[in-house]
Amino acid sequence: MNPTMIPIPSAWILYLSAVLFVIGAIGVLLRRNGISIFLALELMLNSANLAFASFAFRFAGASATAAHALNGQIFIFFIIAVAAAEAAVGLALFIAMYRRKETIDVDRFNILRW
Amino acid sequence: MWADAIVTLIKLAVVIGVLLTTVPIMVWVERRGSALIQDRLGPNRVGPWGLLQPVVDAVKLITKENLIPDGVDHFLYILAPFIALAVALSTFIVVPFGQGDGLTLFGSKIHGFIVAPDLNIGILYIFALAAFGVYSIVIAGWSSNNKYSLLGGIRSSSQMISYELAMTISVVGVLMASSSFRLDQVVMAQTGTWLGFIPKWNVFPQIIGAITFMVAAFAETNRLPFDLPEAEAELVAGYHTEYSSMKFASFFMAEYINLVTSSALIVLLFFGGWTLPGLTIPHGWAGAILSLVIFAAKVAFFLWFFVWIRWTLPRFRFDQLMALGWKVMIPLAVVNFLWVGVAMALGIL
Amino acid sequence: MVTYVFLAAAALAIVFGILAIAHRSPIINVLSLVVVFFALAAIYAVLGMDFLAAIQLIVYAGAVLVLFLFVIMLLNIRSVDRLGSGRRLQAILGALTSIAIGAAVVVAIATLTPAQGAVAPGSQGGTAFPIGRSLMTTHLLPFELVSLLLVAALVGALVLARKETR
Amino acid sequence: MLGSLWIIPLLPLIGFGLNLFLGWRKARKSLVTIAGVGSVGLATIAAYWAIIGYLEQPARVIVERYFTWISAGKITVDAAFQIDPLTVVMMAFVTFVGFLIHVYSIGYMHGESDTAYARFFAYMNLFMFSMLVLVLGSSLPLMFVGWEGVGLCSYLLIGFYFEDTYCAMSGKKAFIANRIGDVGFVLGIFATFAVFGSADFTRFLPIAAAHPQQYAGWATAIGLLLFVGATGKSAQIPLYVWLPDAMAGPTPVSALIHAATMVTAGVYMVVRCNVIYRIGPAALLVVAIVGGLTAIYAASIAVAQNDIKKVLAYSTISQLGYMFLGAGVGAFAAAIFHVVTHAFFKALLFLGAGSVIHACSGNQDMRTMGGLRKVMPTTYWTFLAATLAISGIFPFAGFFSKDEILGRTFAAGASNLHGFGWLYYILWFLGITAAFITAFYMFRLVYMTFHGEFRGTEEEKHHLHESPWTMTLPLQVLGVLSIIGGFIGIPKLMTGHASWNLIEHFLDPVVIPLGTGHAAEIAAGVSEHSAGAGIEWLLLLVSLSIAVAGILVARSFYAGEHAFEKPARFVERYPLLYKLILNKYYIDEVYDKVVIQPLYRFARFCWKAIDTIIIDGVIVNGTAFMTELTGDILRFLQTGNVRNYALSVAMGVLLLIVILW
Repeated sequence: MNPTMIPIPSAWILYLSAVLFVIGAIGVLLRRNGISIFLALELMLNSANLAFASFAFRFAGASATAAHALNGQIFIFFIIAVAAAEAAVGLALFIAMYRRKETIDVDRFNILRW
Repeated sequence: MWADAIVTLIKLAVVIGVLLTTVPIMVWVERRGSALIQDRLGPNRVGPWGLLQPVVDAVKLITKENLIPDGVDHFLYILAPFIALAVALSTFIVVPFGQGDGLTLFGSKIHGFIVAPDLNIGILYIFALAAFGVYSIVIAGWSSNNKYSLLGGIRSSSQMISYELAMTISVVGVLMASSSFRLDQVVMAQTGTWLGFIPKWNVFPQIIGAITFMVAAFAETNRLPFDLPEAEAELVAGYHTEYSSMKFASFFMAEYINLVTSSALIVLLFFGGWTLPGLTIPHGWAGAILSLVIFAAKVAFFLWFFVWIRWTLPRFRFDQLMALGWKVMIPLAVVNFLWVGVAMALGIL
Repeated sequence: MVTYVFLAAAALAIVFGILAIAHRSPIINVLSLVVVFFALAAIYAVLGMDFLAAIQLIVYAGAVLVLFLFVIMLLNIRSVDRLGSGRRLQAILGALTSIAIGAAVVVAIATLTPAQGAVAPGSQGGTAFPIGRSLMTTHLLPFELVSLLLVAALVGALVLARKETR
Repeated sequence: MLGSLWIIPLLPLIGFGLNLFLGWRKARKSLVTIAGVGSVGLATIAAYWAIIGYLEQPARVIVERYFTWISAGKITVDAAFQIDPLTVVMMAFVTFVGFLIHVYSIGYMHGESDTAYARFFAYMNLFMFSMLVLVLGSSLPLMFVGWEGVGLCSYLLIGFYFEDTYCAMSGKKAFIANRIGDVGFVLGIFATFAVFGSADFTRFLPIAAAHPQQYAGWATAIGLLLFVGATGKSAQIPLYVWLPDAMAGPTPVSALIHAATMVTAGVYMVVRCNVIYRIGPAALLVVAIVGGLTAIYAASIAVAQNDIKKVLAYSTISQLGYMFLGAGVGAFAAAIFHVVTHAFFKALLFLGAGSVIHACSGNQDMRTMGGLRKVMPTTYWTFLAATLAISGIFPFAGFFSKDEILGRTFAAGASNLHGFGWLYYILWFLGITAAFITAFYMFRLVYMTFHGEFRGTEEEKHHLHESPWTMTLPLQVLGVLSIIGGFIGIPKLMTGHASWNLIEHFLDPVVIPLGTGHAAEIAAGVSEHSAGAGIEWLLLLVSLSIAVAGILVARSFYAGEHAFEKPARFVERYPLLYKLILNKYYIDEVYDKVVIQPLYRFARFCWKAIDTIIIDGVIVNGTAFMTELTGDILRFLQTGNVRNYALSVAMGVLLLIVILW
């Protein structure tokens, strides 16, 4: 029962996830608006999911570790759940921030400084 | 490999053709039905009993001036209706409308009367696309730069999200019974009868699940009594206030196609699809056509049922609507879900 | 043929990814992110992880981003700053660092031995069944913990976003 | 009593406990006397009982082990007492003289308050306990316990009148000087453990004796280290300065501790470890040289002292010099013999001086005394007997023991011991001149206090009286002992029978014969070989005539009608020399300048330079300053801008990747 092979080389998927990660990181570091930062963050999370998927996909190919191929998918499942929870709390936070300062421009919240 | 492609294309063409033709029929049925319920005549000028009225409406809408109000977020404004139509159409590829496995057309096997035969996440696909439906409404509301449409958009999306939850949980009971996402498997699980005369449809053991699913279906398609967002009295026309001509038409069509899909789902999940008690569908083309006819009859009944309900029940207030959704529908769905679990564990089901 | 699907989806994801972080209007950002998630779901499906694709669409595209849309509409953010505006140095440094990280990861990937992937065995009838079983057996604890986490997030969100009634 | 030697030291310890309790409860003097003197009396009886038991077969070593006191790795030290000829001799005179002095101090200390009286006897009992432990102890550490105990008691008793700052200071001085010596002693103990693996006399001495060459080098080192302790305890050249000031304590204390027992501990230690000193000849030589020099040096100072107790203190130092000289030339039996005889007449001299001071109501300056012969006949006659003994006049004890030592020194010179014959001749010459000076200053003392007219105030004159019987009885007993004490060590020369020289014969087993190799001859050469009968007779006559000459010179200086003219003229002719001797060669001042001041300066330097500047300044305040500085610098990192933090996080991740990879 050898698994049905799929002709996509797994390395390409990893490259895609790396690119997505970079785009997400640039989004997080360069945007000033809280919500856009959050969006970019979701993108980074998804790139991580993709990386997991690619490794699950790779291992599914190698018969030795085929049994654990599912673990990769299950982990993505949990990441999605966590991301959802995080988004909920984050957005609630932004609403509270907005209520306080009428803006969610991150640079305006700098009371923490010296 | 090419044969499959052609077969799928033919199926696709058939499905879209059927759907698009049912829309004017439904419009007509709607108008005549509402007239019948409200004891008035309804359209009868154009064509016999007003049959051509929908065609005339269509022509009217298409020829109207494609008006785009200024201050509107141009790109989104145009995008919204297309999303609605695309989502509505593409949900149907998973719906099997007849028992057609083993049939061959021009020498190549058509894998049953279903557009995407072995997509084994069937119902999940439908829920995914249902989720996308929300986007069209939200964007429409947002981009038409109008307070009423914005409010309408937000209200309808929150309504759809809460009822989507209820719908999903109620369906889980059915999936447990048929232990597969694929709708044709669900139908297969409902063949045969108990004690000779009661057909093994899911509706009888899971009556609560069936009711919650139907109510949720009403909410999903924004049909009365849940059509608060585009209620004329309340928010002018809800999210598609600013839309006119072809854009409005596509919203209108999307709504009716969703209606057809929902009723098809109700039939498939709870009323045994194309099975009738005591009747075994013979193989081959004759059996296929027979199953198609039975399935169509049931769907037609439920289409009428939607129209019938629309013109009898009064509209919910928004907070009642949300309260019903969260505090009644979801608990009921969970109860049904538990009941099915226990029943299966005890071997009743 | 499958690789073409993958390449198309990848291109789609990258283009809309850039759009998702660059565009000034948050709505466009969210929508382009929806398209990215759609593309990712397509990739998962191609890789044989159909249940995951469905979940990705339902949960991510269907629920999380709708939430984002909600908040954007609630806060009525018409348009937002340009990418990298304000604190010039910070922007440049940020871009450089992320690109450097990306480069490092890419180099690391390059060292990986190329291997041919495959559909997870035993998932011929769809990956839903095996995932469901393992969730309920081997991965029961994380499953319960995640449920706990979600409840906590729910309560948290409520408390934070509630209007100060007192 | 042989089976349980531990009773002997235990009795004075119980006495000490009782007295403390009585002192605390402010009990009557009579109770304290019973407890104090009674316990020492019982101890003496127990000691003599053990001695008699032992004498059935003398010349054997009995070791009684009670419990393991220290066990650390390979090293184990048992609490064990040992009895052998040397212990017998020491125990005999320590307990007997101690008891007599306790009886004497009943009368002497009568004037004190009840609590002080009790405190005095408590300390005296504690001293007896420590001395007995020192003598009975069968290993160096146990002996060290006694060693420290006696040091402590000497401090407590010297500083008995602690209200008077001078007494307190001299107590402290005595203790510190002893401690300095003890450092050497402790190092010696450690060295013994290191080299021999055990410090029990019955173990490490035989090992050393068995192969002398192998341990020669180490033995010299250990010998010298232990001798440093001895100089501290027995007041020899470098560390003797505390003894003259120790006279600040009550006189019975000076008699017991600073004449008879404690100061002889050093000599006992050297004789006990004679094997170590014999296989390490250099150490023995040092002992002899230090002994000789101290004898002549202390005697020269005693000549010019006017305080009666100071004279006796310096005379004790000089007599101890003799004992170490005797031990130094290998005549261990002679050294112990002199220890015993010295204990008798020196205790008597001190007690006599005590009753004189008692009579002159506390005045110690001889210049204001005189003519006490008529008033205190018993004190005078016993004092005279002791003076004759110390000067070495024929029938008295001093003659035999001192002459024995001088004889042996001369014999060592003759037999060119260790190749340093000429050195021993010089030491013998020093010994003889010291004997002459001893005779001179002793009779100077007698004439100034007992002969001539009373030079004190009228009021003192009325007060003069003979001491009560409790004081004079011990004087008489010690007087008899000073006279007949010499005969226990009568040389073969006079009697023709070696066996009659009891003490010589008795102490032979202590001097373990050495193993093979050249060391054996040295030992043999020293003990038997003497310079032939003729020379011995000559030596006897020489020392006797020297003593008589000393007495005559003293008489001409200090007795008769024109007494005190000659000394006055001497002072005019050599004022410088006189002042030098009077002020004890300014040794205290020299020590002060050479040792104490630099020490203070170094301490102040440590305090000012190291402590304040380096420790406080650099380390403590320095770190505080550094933290504050870095705090200030780092403060600017916290810009408060969320995106900065995000950036730094990203950079961190990058760094991490680079590093991990």
